[in-house]
Amino acid sequence: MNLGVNLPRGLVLKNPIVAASGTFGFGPEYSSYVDVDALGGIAVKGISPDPWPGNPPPRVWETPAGLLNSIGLQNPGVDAFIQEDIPFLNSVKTVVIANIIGHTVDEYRHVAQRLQREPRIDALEVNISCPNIKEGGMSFGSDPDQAFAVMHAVREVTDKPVMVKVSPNVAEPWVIAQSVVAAGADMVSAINTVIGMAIDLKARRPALGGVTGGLSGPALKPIAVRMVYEIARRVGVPVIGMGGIQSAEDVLEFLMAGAKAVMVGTITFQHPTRMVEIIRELPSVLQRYGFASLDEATGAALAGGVAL
Amino acid sequence: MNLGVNLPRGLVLKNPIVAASGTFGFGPEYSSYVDVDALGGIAVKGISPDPWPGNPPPRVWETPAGLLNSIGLQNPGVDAFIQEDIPFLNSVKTVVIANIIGHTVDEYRHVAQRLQREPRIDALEVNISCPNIKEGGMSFGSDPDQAFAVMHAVREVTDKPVMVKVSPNVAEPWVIAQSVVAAGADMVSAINTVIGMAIDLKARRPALGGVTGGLSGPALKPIAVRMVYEIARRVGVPVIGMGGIQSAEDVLEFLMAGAKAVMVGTITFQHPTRMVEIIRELPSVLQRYGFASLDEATGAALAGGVAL
Amino acid sequence: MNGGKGMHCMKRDYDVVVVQRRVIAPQHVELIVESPDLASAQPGQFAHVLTPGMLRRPISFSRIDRAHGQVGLIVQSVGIGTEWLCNRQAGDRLNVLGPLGRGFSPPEAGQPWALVGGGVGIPPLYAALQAWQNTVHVPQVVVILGARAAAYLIMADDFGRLGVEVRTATDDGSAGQHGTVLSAVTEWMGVHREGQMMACGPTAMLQAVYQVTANWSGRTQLALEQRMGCGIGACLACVVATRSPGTHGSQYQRVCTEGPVFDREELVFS
Amino acid sequence: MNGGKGMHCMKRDYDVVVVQRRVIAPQHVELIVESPDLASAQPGQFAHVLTPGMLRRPISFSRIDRAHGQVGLIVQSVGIGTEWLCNRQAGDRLNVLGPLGRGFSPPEAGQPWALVGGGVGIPPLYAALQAWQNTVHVPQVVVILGARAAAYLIMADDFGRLGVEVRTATDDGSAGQHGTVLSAVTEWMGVHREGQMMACGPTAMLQAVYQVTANWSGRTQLALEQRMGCGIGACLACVVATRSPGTHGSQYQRVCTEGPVFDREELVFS
Ligand SMILES: Cc1cc2nc3c(=O)[nH]c(=O)nc-3n(C[C@H](O)[C@H](O)[C@H](O)COP(=O)(O)OP(=O)(O)OC[C@H]3O[C@@H](n4cnc5c(N)ncnc54)[C@H](O)[C@@H]3O)c2cc1C
Ligand SMILES: Cc1cc2nc3c(=O)[nH]c(=O)nc-3n(C[C@H](O)[C@H](O)[C@H](O)COP(=O)(O)OP(=O)(O)OC[C@H]3O[C@@H](n4cnc5c(N)ncnc54)[C@H](O)[C@@H]3O)c2cc1C
Ligand SMILES: Cc1cc2nc3c(=O)[nH]c(=O)nc-3n(C[C@H](O)[C@H](O)[C@H](O)COP(=O)(O)O)c2cc1C
Ligand SMILES: Cc1cc2nc3c(=O)[nH]c(=O)nc-3n(C[C@H](O)[C@H](O)[C@H](O)COP(=O)(O)O)c2cc1C
Ligand code: FES
Ligand code: FES
Repeated sequence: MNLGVNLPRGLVLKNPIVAASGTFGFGPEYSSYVDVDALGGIAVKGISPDPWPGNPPPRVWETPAGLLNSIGLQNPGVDAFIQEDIPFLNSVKTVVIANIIGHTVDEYRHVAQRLQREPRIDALEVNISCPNIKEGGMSFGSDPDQAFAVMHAVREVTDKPVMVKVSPNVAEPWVIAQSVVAAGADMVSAINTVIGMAIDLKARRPALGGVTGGLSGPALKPIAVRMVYEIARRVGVPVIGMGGIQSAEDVLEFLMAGAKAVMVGTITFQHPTRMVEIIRELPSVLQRYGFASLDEATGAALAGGVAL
Repeated sequence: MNLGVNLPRGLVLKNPIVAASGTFGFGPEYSSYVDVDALGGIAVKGISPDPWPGNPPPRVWETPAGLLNSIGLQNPGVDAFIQEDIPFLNSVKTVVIANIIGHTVDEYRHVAQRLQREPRIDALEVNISCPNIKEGGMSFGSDPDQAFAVMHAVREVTDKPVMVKVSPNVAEPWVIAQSVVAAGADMVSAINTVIGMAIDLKARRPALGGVTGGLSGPALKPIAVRMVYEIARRVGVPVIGMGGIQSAEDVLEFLMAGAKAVMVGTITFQHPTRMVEIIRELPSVLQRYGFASLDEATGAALAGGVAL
Repeated sequence: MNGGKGMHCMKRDYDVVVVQRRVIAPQHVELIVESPDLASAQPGQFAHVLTPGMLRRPISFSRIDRAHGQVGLIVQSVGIGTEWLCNRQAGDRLNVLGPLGRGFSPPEAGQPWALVGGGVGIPPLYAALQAWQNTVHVPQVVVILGARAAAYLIMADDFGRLGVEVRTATDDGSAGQHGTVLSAVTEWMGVHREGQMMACGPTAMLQAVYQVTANWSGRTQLALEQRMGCGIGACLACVVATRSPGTHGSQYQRVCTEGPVFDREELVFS
Repeated sequence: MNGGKGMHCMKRDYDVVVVQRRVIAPQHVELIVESPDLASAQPGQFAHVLTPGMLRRPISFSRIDRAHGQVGLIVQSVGIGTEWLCNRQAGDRLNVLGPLGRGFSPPEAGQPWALVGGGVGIPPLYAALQAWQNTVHVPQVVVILGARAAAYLIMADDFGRLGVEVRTATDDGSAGQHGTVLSAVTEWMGVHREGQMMACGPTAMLQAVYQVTANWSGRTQLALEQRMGCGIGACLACVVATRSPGTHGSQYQRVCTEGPVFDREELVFS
């Protein structure tokens, strides 16, 4: 079965399984554990104009079937990324997606502009969950106009394929998705983590150094599937789904809810080779449920009597 | 250890464990499995002015550490409730909380008014997750003004203690909480289920008859703890926390995040007697973590260096 | 505990011991468990069994041996819960709620009786025949069993040993009639204009039985499956559309409480 | 697979077999596992072990027997993952990543050497002594062990059998000095103005060692604990504040990659 996925602006994934941003470092870390070239692509950790320090530890905490993290988007900044990480990425034979972050519209524009000149970067993923420091710290992803402004600025400086990653921490993420598509986004990726919190009973304080954190992992899956479903039937662009994927069946669930491809994050910490196993199993799982191709599966649960 | 909880308008729970609405029927169903009188209270299923039919089955689906439901607030209406269910509830020796629902502000007012005359109903829990049919189907719980209007109408017709149950499906549930407190709510209960979805791969359609459903159970806990934390430090009234509680440790986590009492739902389906076991274990768990009383535990993780 | 409230005779979830395990077909295991409580069940009732999933799993009784305080549970492995159940061994414990629900009404004396079962819907029919064969006098009994293939025609031998007529049908023709139970059912109804039918099996089979019995003047009881939450009537998860209103104000009734067995006239089945 | 990229010698997660299990203290179990790969570890490195939780659990090596291809893992049961590990039996398999991280730098010849351990920080020090006692000539070795109570002074006998001086301290005074390891450490530093220290134990103990060694002119290596995600450097979960920048643009370094062993001068420890 052909697992290739054709996406806008000539972006082609050899299969629909992409490593999710922030869970796969900048590429080299897992490269001795996983055949990176076998993946559909990798999304590297969020990149800002200047280095970001990230949050104080502890930065992870387990919850039932889930993981809270408060990494705080620690990263070395776009210049160090280009100098230190692109050389390794040049040796990787799959799609590389740069996840970009900023505290102002100009910061997003700056990172996109710097990466526009890097042929190794095949696509951009605009992470709009960052706080807007000019507008009182509310995230860019929680206001359709601000999300539009970010995507608009990015579109001005790049002709690479761009996806915007929407946050589930708003009432109607599809409104944000529609807004960034209007601003020129080629794709939407969904979802980022849901804000959560845990208490360290022994320490009598929040379990994470950042107090609250982002929930990922299987616990998130039903929330993510619903968001993908709501977004996919409203935007006319491909949706890259993610949230709690552990198996080829989970991938199929996202496809049937409307995704063209998926990203896989937290489960990689438990099983570094799980993504590769999923790729191997995907054709037979598709067949088992009666699908002859990825395209047949995409959106299959939207059709047939489901009112829009 | 005294487990009693004093709440506004003279409402006293003998312990902080209350059965969550919709998971404990109207009282009699579980009464041969659990010593209902041992509970801090029970919140009965949502009650509307007229009978609501609920959603087509299937109505439940399991997800990792979670449960999706699309019961659709099936209920016999307030008149049948008063006639058929209050007689049994009269035999129960604990607090009874009526969960009230409506499609318009007037419907909420109507149910509150009818129940005002029922001495057996010790408190009301206003469920504002219902769609407002006059305003295009958006839930009352997603707009601070509409939430205010509902609580205001209820307050006009009842002097019973009233809590409003906030929905997590908005960007800032604490804004809704602040709004209903301004409208006269005595307490806030948090949270209701998070909207989610699953696909039945074999059937190639959404797993629930209602297409999307509400996620409950342990998967939800970190989201719920965070909401309780955010609300408790912003409203001056007691918060009743819930979402995924399975153990006395989980109860303590909610208390430390700012709750005065909790509700327990989904786990009862697995273990009908779990609530009673939690009540039995709670004193020793509090002691193990160094708390001499419930009040000491409430909000303990908010103090000490956690920036507001 | 609930002193003074006579209605409160406390039940609760409890542990039962598996005393025997046997593989009866590919992916099908029968567990014999010791429990006088469960053995007080009516045929068609079920146990709500704790597994590692979020919710319990409803399983009917394949045999009810009141004398020895034992029941049988036949489990087909179709997902995480039933797979776990199929791996239980003699000596293991199961935590159960039950017996739950409303089972079959006993057959009426003097009326011919057909038991129509498919897949894991077969076991409760065996329990029914076992319970009433010698206590209710019926002039004629036929058991009509359907399955994918010969290997899945579970309990056919057990029925045989009770000395009743057994007709079988398989989707692939590997045993009995090629096709579904429907033709045997239609044929039997043609011969017996009056009579009583008890059917249990996959929803598609029950819908077909519902259709073909529309103009039949006998009584048809159908034992349904539905996804369940609590299993005891509290959550309203397990409903099925019915003609007369159930409790809780709708045309829905609860499979766990008013069911799993319904008279066909009660149901709105499409 | 990655033909042409010489850097890609593929590691992966793999299964190892538990060949021995012994309870060494209340809630403390030592598992001996067979694995030439793990037995290539440096003292202070760790294995990232799969358990039923969401994440793997980092566990240090208590002994590294390169000759027989075996390592020891001493696990204290403190939560779901370690409880599960403590229940493994001989014959069971564990899935591991590793050996991971940067272990202790070998002691320098000619310098007195103190190994300071608390609780489950003791095992990697034993591995260190075992590895270097006979290969590096140091004029004096002392092992300083602390625990809640006598029963938790794990491996004291093992150290004894290596013929080195062992000083102990317990919080409740049930063995050795009443109190913490601190007074023995201070005393030793008083005698040895130069020298080398390796410390591993609870964060509070390491912070105290960090403080008291502030003006000492010897070298102090501290093996830290931090909550981990990936264990291999990708997620930036496991950081600790350091003086010099790590990778990824901050004053944080990764315990799983740049650590778990850090020179005290590297750390900003409060
Ligand atoms: C009254 C009643 C009696 C039953 N008797 C038997 C029996 O004797 N033997 C037997 O093998 N099976 C029986 N079933 C079906 C059995 O309950 C399901 O096969 C089982 O719950 C599937 O669980 P799972 O974890 O293996 O599958 P999964 O698909 O992993 O289960 C996921 C969820 O769906 C529910 N579910 C899945 N399939 C069904 C179904 N067909 N009916 C109801 N809920 C379902 C599960 O309970 C669980 O909550 C009965 C069902 C009902 C309602
Ligand atoms: C480099 C390193 C080496 C270690 N060596 C040993 C050893 O040899 N023997 C031993 O018994 N323990 C050791 N630990 C501590 C051990 O990893 C934790 O006790 C264990 O992860 C707790 O898991 P749990 O599921 O039992 O506890 P839970 O509290 O249920 O764990 C919840 C989460 O917190 C993490 N966590 C909890 N406590 C710690 C901790 N102290 N350090 C890091 N993560 C933690 C867990 O990994 C898990 O992700 C080491 C830790 C590190 C970082
Ligand atoms: C440790 C960690 C770090 C993450 N960092 C980023 C990030 O830098 N940028 C981003 O867009 N998403 C980030 N995410 C979110 C993931 O890319 C993904 O959206 C989310 O984890 C859900 O997928 P999963 O359940 O498969 O992990 C991070 C997630 C985790 C667990
Ligand atoms: C089957 C089911 C039905 C529910 N019905 C109601 C309801 O009628 N009114 C309401 O306010 N909440 C309802 N809820 C939400 C619960 O009261 C509770 O807020 C939620 O389930 C989270 O708690 P839990 O994780 O302990 O179940 C329902 C939940 C479930 C699982
Ligand atoms: S399963 Fe809860 S009412 Fe039937
Ligand atoms: S645990 Fe992921 S970087 Fe250290």
